[in-house]
Amino acid sequence: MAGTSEPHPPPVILLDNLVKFFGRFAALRGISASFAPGRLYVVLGDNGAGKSTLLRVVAGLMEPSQGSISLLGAKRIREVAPRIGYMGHAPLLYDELSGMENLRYFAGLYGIPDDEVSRNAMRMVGLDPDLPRRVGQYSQGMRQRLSLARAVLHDPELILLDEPFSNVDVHSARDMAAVLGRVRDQGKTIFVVTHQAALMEDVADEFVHMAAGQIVSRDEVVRKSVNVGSMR
Amino acid sequence: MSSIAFLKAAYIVAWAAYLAYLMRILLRMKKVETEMKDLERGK
Amino acid sequence: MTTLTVTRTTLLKDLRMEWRSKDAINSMLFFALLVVVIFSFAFNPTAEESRMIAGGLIWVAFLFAAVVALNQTWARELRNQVLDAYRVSPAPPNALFLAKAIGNFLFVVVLECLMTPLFVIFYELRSIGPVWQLIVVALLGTWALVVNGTFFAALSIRTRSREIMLPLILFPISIPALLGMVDATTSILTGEATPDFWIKLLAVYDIVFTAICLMLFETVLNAE
Amino acid sequence: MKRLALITLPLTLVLLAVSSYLALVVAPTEATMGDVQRIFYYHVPSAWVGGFCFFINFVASIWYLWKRSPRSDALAAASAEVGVVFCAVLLIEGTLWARPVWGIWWTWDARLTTTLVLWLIYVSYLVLRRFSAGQTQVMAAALAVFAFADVPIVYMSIRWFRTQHPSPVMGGGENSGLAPAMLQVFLVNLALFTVLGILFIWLRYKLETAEQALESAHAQAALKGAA
Repeated sequence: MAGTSEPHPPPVILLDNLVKFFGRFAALRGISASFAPGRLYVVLGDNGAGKSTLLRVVAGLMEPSQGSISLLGAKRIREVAPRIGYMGHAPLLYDELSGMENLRYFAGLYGIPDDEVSRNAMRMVGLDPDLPRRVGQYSQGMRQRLSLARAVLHDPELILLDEPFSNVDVHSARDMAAVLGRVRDQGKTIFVVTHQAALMEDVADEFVHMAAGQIVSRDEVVRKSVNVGSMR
Repeated sequence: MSSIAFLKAAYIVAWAAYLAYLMRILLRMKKVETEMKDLERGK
Repeated sequence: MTTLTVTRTTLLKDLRMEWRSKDAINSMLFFALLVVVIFSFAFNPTAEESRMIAGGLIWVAFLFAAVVALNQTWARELRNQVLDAYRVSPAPPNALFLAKAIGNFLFVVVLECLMTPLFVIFYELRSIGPVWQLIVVALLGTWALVVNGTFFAALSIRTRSREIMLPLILFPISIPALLGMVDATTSILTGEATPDFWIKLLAVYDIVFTAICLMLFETVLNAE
Repeated sequence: MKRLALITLPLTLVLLAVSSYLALVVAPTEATMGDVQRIFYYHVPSAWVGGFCFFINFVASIWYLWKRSPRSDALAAASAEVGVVFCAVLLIEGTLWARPVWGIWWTWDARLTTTLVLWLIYVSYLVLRRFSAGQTQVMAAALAVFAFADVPIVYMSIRWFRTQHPSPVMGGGENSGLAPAMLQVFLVNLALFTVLGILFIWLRYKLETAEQALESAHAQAALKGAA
């Protein structure tokens, strides 16, 4: 791993008693936690455990009802928005546009005028930048790959992924997991919410278990050696 | 029709509307208070 | 990355998507056509009478048609939840609002250009006052409807039965603008009065409400 | 609730009774319009209270957008609803006055029309509050700003609208040459109605905060339970 000589690098995410209500329902029930940089966290839990809500709050899409959050050293998430990548449960892509048209538009939102950035992002997830097909005609696996490309397009330090492998065939999912591992190795912090823990076993640094709106346990993965075997 | 009828109607409308509105608020208040008590007792 | 650049790219993206699907413009056009036809059944005026009522008919028809387009404003952003991708980006929220408002403005102006000849034919309309004034009124009035409509469509995203919510909150607030458009149009068509007051009123309305929309849009967009 | 009813119910009855007595018995009969003119003592104070409510709604909404305090949202909700009630009574009284004096139920007169439009706007505000799914307070506060900004524009446009199309009959202006005895009754009634309006807003505000407290009690219960 990259040389983090000091024992406790400042946390990327610091959550203090985070609570989120939807009407009378408490989706997050007092989460306090801190997460170190350069690691790949896999968030597990049943439906309704609050995984997606947590991700949305961290991404700045939702205001927490109580508690505070500090992201990359900032209190206001908008200030650090360019350094965060978010991939939602839905694809977050326009069906009527082609893959490159989508990426080009989103790159524009981050002030990236260079087409090559978008092309590289597509290649990284194993898609052909010159594919003229519109996203509406993509297969589910291709959509998820493109969605991942959109999330990491602007080279964010913190990447939040909500169910990136849903409806994706095993082969594609393994590819995507490997991509995530490589991105982590570049020193990025990654959160993956998923049901398919097995897919992430080779690359995860820590499993975070959630239940009923709280973090119930965190299991660090002891890496036997540098993960040579998992990279085909 | 005599104009007095209109005068009466106007005053009746005003009284009825204000009192009905008052009663509505009070009844809703009662409902909220009962529900609050139920909630506290349930704990 | 300025507001204007993002506004431009977002607007171009919307126009390209609209060009490919033609959802909004087609439904809006057909709807307006229906309204014109039904109105001309319901009222069968002489050329003289039609000058008196045309202002009202035209603008009510355009208002209803505009609501059809406005309701679709955010539909595309909600499908696949693409709006979230905009919201997590550092792009200014007002750029999104301006792009949507300008897009709707263009749609409704196109609709007006296509529909006005029909009104002229069905109602034997001929303006006695200067036609350029009609164009000024149309542009100011359309922006008045569209700027608030775009904002209220965004408000309606977070309501139940959102399609019906939009006209319910848009129409009452738009009454002075509608009154201005109708009266100005009638006074120009009949040539009996000057529309100056109404043009000024529409201009004030546009400025006031554009300012309020830009002040409040970020709050509304990020409320979740 | 019992305590509130014991305060508000008698107070409301007294306010209504005193103002009615003053208007119907104490005030002298007006020469041209006769007894029907007595609607005026209820009508104009209702209008004043309605306007006052909408102003409170605006201030509370701005305050909410700035500070995000749930109390100011409660005040905004309360004042809008009370304003709509007073406005509704105002409109009905207006038609009941117009029929004998002007010979018609309704005319697109500047004041009537402005009131009607105002009423429509704030009804739509209440509809938005009822139908919104989450984030009601922000949405409502935003709409309140639009509503209040619309008021002067509505007033200007309708005044112009009316002068261009003169309404069929106009009774001599309501305020023209009010006798001192009438003026006294009018001013006292204005004060009484203001108290009534504030009482209603206060009570409705109490209800809104009680409902907020209930919601948050439910939420806190959900937070603690089932762990």
